[in-house]
Amino acid sequence: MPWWRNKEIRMSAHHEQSFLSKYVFSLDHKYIAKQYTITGIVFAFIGGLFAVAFRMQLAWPGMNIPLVGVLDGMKYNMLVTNHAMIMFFWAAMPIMIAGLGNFVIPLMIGTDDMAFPLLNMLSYWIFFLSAVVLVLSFLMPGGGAATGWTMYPPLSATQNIDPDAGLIKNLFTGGSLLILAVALEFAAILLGGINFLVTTINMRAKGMKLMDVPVVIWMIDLATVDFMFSVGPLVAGAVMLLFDRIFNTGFYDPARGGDPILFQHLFWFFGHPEVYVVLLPGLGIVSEIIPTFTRKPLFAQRWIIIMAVSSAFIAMIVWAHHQFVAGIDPRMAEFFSITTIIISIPFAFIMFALVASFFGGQIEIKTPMLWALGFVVFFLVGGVTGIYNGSAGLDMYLHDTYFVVAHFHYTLIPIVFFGGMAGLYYWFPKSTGRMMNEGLGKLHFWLTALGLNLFAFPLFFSGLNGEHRRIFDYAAYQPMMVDWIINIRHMATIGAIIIAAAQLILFINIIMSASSGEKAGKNPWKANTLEWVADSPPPHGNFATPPSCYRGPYEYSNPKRSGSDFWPQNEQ
Amino acid sequence: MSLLPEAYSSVAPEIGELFNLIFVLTTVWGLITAAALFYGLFTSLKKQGGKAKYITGEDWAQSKFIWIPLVLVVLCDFWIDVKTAHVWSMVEIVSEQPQGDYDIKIVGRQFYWEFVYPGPDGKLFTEDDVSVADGNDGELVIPVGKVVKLHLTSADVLHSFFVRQFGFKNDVIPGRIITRWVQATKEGRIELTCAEICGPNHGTMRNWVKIVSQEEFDKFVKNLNSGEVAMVAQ
Amino acid sequence: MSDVSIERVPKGRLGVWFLIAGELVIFGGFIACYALTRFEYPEFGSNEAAGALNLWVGVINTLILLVSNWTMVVAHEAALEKNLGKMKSFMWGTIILGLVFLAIKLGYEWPHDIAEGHTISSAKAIAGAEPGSEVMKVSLFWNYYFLMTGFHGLHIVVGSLTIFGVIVSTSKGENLHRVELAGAYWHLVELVWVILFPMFYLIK
Amino acid sequence: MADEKDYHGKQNYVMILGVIAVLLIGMVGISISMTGSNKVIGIVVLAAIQFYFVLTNLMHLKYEPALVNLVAYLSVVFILLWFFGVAPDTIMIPLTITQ
Repeated sequence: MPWWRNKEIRMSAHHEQSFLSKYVFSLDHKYIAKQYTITGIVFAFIGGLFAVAFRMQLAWPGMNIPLVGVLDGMKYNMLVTNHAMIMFFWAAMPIMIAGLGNFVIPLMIGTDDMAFPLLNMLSYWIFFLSAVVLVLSFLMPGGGAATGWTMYPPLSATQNIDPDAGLIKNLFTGGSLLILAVALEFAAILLGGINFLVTTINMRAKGMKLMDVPVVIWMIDLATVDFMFSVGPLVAGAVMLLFDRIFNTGFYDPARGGDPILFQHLFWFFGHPEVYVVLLPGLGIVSEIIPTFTRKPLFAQRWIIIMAVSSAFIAMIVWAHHQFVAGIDPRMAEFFSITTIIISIPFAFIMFALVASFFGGQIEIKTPMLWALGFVVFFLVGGVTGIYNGSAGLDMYLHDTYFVVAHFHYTLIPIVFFGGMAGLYYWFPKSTGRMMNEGLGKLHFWLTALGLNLFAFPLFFSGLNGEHRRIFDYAAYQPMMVDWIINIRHMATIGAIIIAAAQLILFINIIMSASSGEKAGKNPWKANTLEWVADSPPPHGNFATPPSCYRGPYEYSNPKRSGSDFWPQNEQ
Repeated sequence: MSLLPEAYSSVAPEIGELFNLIFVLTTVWGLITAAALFYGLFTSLKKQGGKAKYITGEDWAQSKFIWIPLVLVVLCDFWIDVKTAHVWSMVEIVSEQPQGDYDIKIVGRQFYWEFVYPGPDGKLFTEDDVSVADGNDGELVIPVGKVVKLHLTSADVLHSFFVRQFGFKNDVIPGRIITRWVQATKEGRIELTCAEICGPNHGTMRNWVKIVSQEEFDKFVKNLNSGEVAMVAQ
Repeated sequence: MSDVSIERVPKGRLGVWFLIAGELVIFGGFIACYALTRFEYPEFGSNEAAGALNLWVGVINTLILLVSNWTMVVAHEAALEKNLGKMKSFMWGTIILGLVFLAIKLGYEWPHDIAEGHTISSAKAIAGAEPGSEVMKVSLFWNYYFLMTGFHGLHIVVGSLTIFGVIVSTSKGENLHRVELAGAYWHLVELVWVILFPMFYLIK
Repeated sequence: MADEKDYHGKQNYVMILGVIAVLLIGMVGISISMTGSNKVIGIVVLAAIQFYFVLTNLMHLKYEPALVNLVAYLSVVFILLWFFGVAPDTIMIPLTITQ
């Protein structure tokens, strides 16, 4: 039988692996996690450069931007579209779901690998294929898709399309290939998600009850469930959009009885849960880190999980708040406005609980904790500004203005960037066996935080003044050319540049620490969860002897425990 | 000073009130949470030989500190919901819209706005409608103080009819006619923009709304019907 | 570290059920879109659209698919009895019936429709037609018809390949549980068809 | 899988298929004889029963634990949610074409 079928061979730490089967077509969840994360970081950098490019165009219209040249409307739209696409589907998803999940789930539930290692490898290589298709889509005649990341038809169904050109020629256009790439990416994450859920349900260490499962794994699995149940309509809608492009069908063409609004519903039924798909793992990371560095239990852990479950469900019935002004039925809009405001309740609870976790602790602000604090503070800003957009009556005015841009950058950057960085600095010792440099890490944090606020906060005000999105040159709009708004554009651009530049520190830090950082023991942070029982880096097969679990993950400073202030899950 | 632009329509002040309500509530809550966070952070930093308290937050004595604020948050949400429903239904729900004094059809096109006024018969959606497109004196002219029904539609892709000072926007969608209403409260010349990405020249798709007195408006309509404004072919 | 969870679900079965749920949502998206459009346009029931489909061929195809599902469950029972010969022959029967279904759909129905000028790329059919006219809506019906039956056919191909893979991998009598997993996927095809068939053939 | 054998009870598949076939014939009969909305309703109801039968009996959902049932039915529930969320503004708004 093939070698991967044989659990004994697969899991024995000593069996010989060829270079290919160890690093390229690896079945080991840790290597697959690294593959996903590195791919994600590379694409995040590309997307970030796109953002810097069009921010420079906004601040200094008509300037000759390095590597891109002078932008026109088409190129600008293309950069905006693909910035969002890359950041969501090729940076946030692989890092927050696939990379994080693949690394922590088997380690934290004390098992040797994923339930279906082959499926896991397949998932990564499908994802890689999707990334290749994405890059191809930039090189097509007429350039990449320039329809906004929401791909609203009829524009997206007709751009760069010649109805008489035939299937192949229309398939090899930016828009079609982008849709194809997104569909492939969904397939990859779906396979990975099945793997996560089965692993968590079936392969937990002996004695680990559901409430002993660390919150981060709850969050990742909830995110996966949301993804699995919401992605279907968009896959259907994307196929229909692709057919509109290559087969000249009329699903979204009003002249033929099709309906553009249909696509918006298909898109946002996925598109809104998608936000929670990346948000929940970020919250999970933070709720791992805060107990570790405050040395006290997570406040109301059980209720945090319950609230997360309820928010994951409510997230499925708020999608149309992205369409308040899209001409949907006003009565439905009122319903969706109410559900949207309701969803603030579970997240208010979780934020309060995280804050309450600080009180009476022994807080040690190491780099991961610093990033976690950044997450909590800045996500607070993003969270409260969500109310403005959730209220239909006000969204009539704010929709598609820079207020929305500022809002979702204040949510997504803390979630994906700060949360992800917290996780990176927290689990880097486990995955490489070496500590990261504290000083560089803190510098990285402060520069990024400065960049974020310089970039996003002023945009609230220009947005409130009615500055609308996706305009590549405001020269035509006299009310938008007053001095203070121009200054805001400059500030935002400088902030974006600072964020991009600050990441060089991260690269230096990773390379330095991975090669010559100080050795990390098994448990550098004195944490409870099971991954710290394994060696760092964990060998192939993770644990010498399968650990068994005796208590919840956050038993810090438990008076019953004499001696140390932490009580690993696997100790009697 | 208000963060929102000057109000030119009867609904804009209502939207401004809604904004102020949400602004106050969210700012207060955000500040309270942040203050609590930093207080908790700085009062419980690591001390030599200190020991953290073992607080699980499972029993009421501890968890009331977040349950009670949560209930208050729910009340605030309810407040916002009520106010939102009021503003929203006033602007959007057709059955609650006031009677219109004048009808104008607005067609979004790549990349300009076309305004269709009723012809001599004074009714819209008839043969003799007069179409005024961008280019030749193509501004949207409406009378001050009158309820004007805007019938929004598109000829090609999605656009979005957005006048900042009116306080609302609405996508214009091919295949549908969406009716909104506006009652201008003062005369002036304000900007009309497209707020939904509609192609490469989306950035240049703009026009003006000219709010004029009733007399001027009547004159304008007379010119239209006498054909002094060039008709634009379909 | 057992492969069986506290809920006593083997991991393979759990994975297949998650996969089925995902597939159901995708098909559900198509079906919901079609249903919404169908309710909007009575034209879909006209003799040019749904009326033009050959009801009886559809019925025959449905019965074929039904029988193929029966052979699959019998194969599963045989697998439980470790009766390899019976199991294998019935799985082959399933594959063959699936291919017959495809042959009828691709070999007879589609060419027949296309010969009548109903193609997925409706450029010819709607040439010069009035926007929003009946011709246009009829062409939209055919877009949906070819899209969804094609997607369903794709799943029949995948299911057949899966069953073939199971036949190969169970040839020596090991991992027999895969028979039921492949079966569950095959029943998904039937599950979708019991919705597609009335939608296209019966509601005229 | 050790517990594979005692996982399912025996069931009479011929009868199940008979039921589905009868429902099929019923649907065809309705579509030929009836007209208008009762036709649609009747067909939809019968199709739903068929759907349920295939799901529970052929796919052995009735032997699966609550978790699997939840997963299977949630997918249907969410699609219905989507359908009824969208229905008001696709069905009830007539399309008018502007050239």
